[in-house]
Amino acid sequence: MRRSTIIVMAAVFGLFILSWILRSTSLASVQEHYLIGGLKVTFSAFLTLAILSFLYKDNPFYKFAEHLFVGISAAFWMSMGFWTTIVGNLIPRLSRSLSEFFQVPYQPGSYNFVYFIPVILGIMLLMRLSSKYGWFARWPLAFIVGTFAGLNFVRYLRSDFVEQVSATFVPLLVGWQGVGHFVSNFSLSASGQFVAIVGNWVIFLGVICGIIYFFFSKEHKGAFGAASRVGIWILMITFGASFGYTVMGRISLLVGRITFLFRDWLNLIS
Amino acid sequence: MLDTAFSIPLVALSDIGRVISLLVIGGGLLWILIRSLRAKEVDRRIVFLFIFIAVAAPILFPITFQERATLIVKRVFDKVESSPAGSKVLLAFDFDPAMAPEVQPMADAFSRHCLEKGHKVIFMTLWATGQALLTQSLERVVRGEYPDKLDGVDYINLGFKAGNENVLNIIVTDFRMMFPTDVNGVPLDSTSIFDDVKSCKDLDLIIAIGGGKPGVKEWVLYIGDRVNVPMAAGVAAVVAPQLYPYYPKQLLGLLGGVKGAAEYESELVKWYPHLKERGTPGLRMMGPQTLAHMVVMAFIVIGNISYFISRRRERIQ
Amino acid sequence: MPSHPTTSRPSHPAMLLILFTFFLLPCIVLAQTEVGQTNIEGTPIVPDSEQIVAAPVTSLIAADHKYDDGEMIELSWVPSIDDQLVDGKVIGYKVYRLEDDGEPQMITELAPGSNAYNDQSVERGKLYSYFVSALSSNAETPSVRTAPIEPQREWLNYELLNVLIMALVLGGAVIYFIETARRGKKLFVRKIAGLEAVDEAIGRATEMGRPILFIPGILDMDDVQTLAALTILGRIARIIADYDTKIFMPVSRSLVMTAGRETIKASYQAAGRPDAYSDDMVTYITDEQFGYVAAVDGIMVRERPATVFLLGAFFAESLILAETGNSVGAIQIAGTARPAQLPFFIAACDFTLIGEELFAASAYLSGEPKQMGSLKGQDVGKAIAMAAILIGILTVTIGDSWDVEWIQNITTGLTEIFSTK
Amino acid sequence: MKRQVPLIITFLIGMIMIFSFFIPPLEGLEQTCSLFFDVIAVFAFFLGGGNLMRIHINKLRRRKKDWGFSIVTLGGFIIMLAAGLLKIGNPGGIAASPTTEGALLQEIFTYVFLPLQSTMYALLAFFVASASYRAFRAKNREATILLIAAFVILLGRTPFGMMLTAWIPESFSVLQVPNMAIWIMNSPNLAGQRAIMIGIGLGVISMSLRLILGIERTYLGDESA
Repeated sequence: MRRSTIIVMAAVFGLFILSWILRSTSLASVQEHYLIGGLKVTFSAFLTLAILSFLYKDNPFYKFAEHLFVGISAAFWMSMGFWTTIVGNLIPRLSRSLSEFFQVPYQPGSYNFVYFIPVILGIMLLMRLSSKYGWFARWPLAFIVGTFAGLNFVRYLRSDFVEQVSATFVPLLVGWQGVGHFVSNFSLSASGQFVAIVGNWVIFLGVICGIIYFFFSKEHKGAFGAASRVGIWILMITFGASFGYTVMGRISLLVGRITFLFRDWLNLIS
Repeated sequence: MLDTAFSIPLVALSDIGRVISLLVIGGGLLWILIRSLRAKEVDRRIVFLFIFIAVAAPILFPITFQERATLIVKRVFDKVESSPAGSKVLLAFDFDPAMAPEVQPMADAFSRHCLEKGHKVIFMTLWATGQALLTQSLERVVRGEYPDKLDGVDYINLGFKAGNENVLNIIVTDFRMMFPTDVNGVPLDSTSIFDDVKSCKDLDLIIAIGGGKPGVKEWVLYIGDRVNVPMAAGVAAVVAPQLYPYYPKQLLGLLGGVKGAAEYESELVKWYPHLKERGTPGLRMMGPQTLAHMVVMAFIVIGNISYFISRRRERIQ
Repeated sequence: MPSHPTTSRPSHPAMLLILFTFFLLPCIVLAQTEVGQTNIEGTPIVPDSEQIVAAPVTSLIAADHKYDDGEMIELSWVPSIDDQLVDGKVIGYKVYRLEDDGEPQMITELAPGSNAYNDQSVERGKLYSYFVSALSSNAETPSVRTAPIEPQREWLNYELLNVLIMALVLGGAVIYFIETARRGKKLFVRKIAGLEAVDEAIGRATEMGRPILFIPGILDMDDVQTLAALTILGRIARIIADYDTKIFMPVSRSLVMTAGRETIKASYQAAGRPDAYSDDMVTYITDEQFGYVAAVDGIMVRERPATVFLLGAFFAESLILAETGNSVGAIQIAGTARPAQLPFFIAACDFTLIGEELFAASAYLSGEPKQMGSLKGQDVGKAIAMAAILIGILTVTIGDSWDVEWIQNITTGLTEIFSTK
Repeated sequence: MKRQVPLIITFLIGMIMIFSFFIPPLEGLEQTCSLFFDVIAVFAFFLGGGNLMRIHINKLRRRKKDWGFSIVTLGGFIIMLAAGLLKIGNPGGIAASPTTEGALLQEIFTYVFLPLQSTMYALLAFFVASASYRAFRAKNREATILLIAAFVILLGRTPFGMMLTAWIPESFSVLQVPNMAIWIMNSPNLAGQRAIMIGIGLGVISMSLRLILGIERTYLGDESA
């Protein structure tokens, strides 16, 4: 390790220990375990800053945070899955004594033996860890793919195809009251006929041209090509709108983090 | 509580702070613009720094704006408001800590509104990381602010189950098959809130709060379209545009991002003024949001200016 | 269920078939299902004179819930005339049930103003009859009893018949064109911009001697986008094996790791270079979205790939990955069917497969008949959608503006076919 | 055995799932399959944990680059796993929810997991800005359209949009920026989203069908294995 690296590391650690001491003293009047309380907040702040430091460039602090994150998150998912599904849903159906051990209400049933099937499939999945019997893992894989292919087939058909088609049946003339009325009111309110009618025309043409853009088996030229070009424009408006709409959400995440640093760690705001 | 003698210089201080930060941001942008006019790109780290300042400054020196509920938000509010007391409302907390700053304000507003109205609330989540958040927010909002509401009677926490949309696929016909007990191991049969609730069909309103997958889309696909129960949603801004096709037929209303939350909060404090003291995080967040928005827009403009200038130079050469 | 008048004249025989099956069959089925009507013999209990007596509920009907496995009976009634908000005598209702003519048992208590209840605690093969009591502060007035009714099991959910028919039509079209293509008929697929660049992008990595990074999204094997990404991976890995470039694929699901290894291994074998394959090419990181992103970002800045493929289901990480990839100077080819992330890919990557293009890409790359055929089948679906939208919009417009009844009927019919609630 | 059985399983399960959607008596079967899947999904988490251990132990053993950090990963993994599976420090004992306040799992979640995850997510705010500066340029007609739409929505979501165009009379209110933003969301955005949705829907449908019928089988690897 280079000397400058060691100096930087030492300085950072020094600062965080200082922050720990300061934070603990300020917590001393409120908390019993103020030393631990101070350490927890300081460590959180350290991790927050370690990730943010990646914006400058890759560094050992980021690497530390990254590797810690990977380890902790994998274990978190395992623990939650074990307690909620294995203990919560499987054991009550399989064994009375285990149910008593884990203190979950046993659910007797004459067909409960079928719940051994997922256990067997699950164990086959774990065989993937062995290189010799790894191919057993294809069975549960096939089960999962089959389940979701089936589920998705009907649900997408219904909600994203069938329902969307009928939702597009919009009138191209909304309560037509003559040209004078049409061109005199450009408001977004219910009385603004122009906006409503143009909006529906845009929906009509937009959906049709958009679908034409996704037509793969016909060459996009001539009138078809023109429609497909309009389609991509509509898609671009959609993407632009999505982007604009999203920026705000992304900013709020940073607001959350900075608020944590200023309030919980540095005590700058209340 | 601050003394009046103290608060005057503090107000002045935050005013000065606001002015200084605006000057820093404005001046900096001008500097970047001038650099761009000379066809020099700025390093992305400088862009990062600007966003940081634009967000941090209004947090230190708060700026607030007024909000008014738009129709798509108002419809959700009106539905909760007009349902008779005792209606069974399901609140799905399908988000993780990362998304929480954006959608937690909505979740809090929905919880408060439902409890104020005397609805019976069922909490659940499809995200493993959501359960820990759900625990925290029940502790804070439900047990902290409404201590007289009873677990199992006025509200219940079903917690998390693994399986994503599969969980929905089961509770659409039977809650107890998926959730034999609530999160604390209490059998559903022994709770009065589940007395005449067998499946999602028996609910009066479903509000899904989310932003990822599984999220609101899965709720619409697996529950909303299958049962005749009105459904509303609060989502992270990023997914709101793609949920618009579901409104108003499949979703009665939609809160998109912090702005949606701020609009809902403004409506909520208008009807229930005492909720104002409990905090309006959505409204408060609009300050930093607005400033950061302006910076992002400025960057788009500057980026394009520098693009056109460099293109013209190329053409001349 | 509104019956469909005969005034509409669908021109296509398929349409006629759809209309027939969808409207006529349910009517027949509806006519057959039994409804337990109010039994006139029921006599109300005569109460004491001091008691506050509320009038009983009337028109109590018990009916089998349609299209289920015999799990529910629906009760509906007209509330008591004394059930009013102000000065109403009724404080609630009790629902009683008699199982196989046994003793009445209260099954639920409802608030004033209620006029319906779904009994879901019934079993097939038993007869149930019901009565509802109006409660006043100190008395109960039962209604007449319904005739016994048995919950029915239905074998087909006719409410979803239109979806079933659509499934058959679309499925049939896909299978038909796959068969056509297999028999050797050449099918056309339009150019997909992003894919033209695949060869070049791989070539670039080879020239620069830097690795290729393949990110298959963050969802599991249960998402079709992941499967589409793996199919494309199969083609890409084949080219990579030929070029002898390094490929690296960090994944966030262990099943995807399994499948990814199988896929790449198969491609290397097909290219005749099984020795060049190693399991290290595909690594599992963590199931946690941002833990995965943190690690992949780290990999990007440390390995500095020349080419990055971001194909599959992406969420918030899309822009984090794409911007980091851009900052290390990689050529990036992205594709997802998540509309929310497309703008970021379009902005930050060099080429983007938009939505369905991701699914079409594997067909385009492979040129296999089965894939081409299914693309053609999908286009049939699009044609159906477009035709329906066109007719629907025209008839809605004409029907609304000029009040032509038979045109309005076409609209209603079409809406029925394309809606499920 | 290695290839045929998986294909048969996919076909059978897929068909059950499709038909149970239309045939009420099969609903129970569909739900049992769903529950099976949930259990298998948990085993997949375990497989993930196993793989993680294997990869990092390998790295340690072979002293690969940055092997020291593998200790961090393994340490974090083992501590969290113990905290979670043994419910260490859970005030409610074995019956309580694993995320009860005060449990070690919940503590690590709040003070380690949460800051890491939310900060990683918050990086997006920075990348949105750098992408706006670098990538949102009017290079061609498509990019220009995207840019304009994004700009109008951005402006419409801030109070400045209102301030700038408040002078526009009510009868032209669609030209006020916030209203323009709403109109874009409700009309062209909706149209585009719907077109994408229908396309993807069909893509999913045909892909699912190919999987169920065993036409698509890349995910199983190729014939030879």
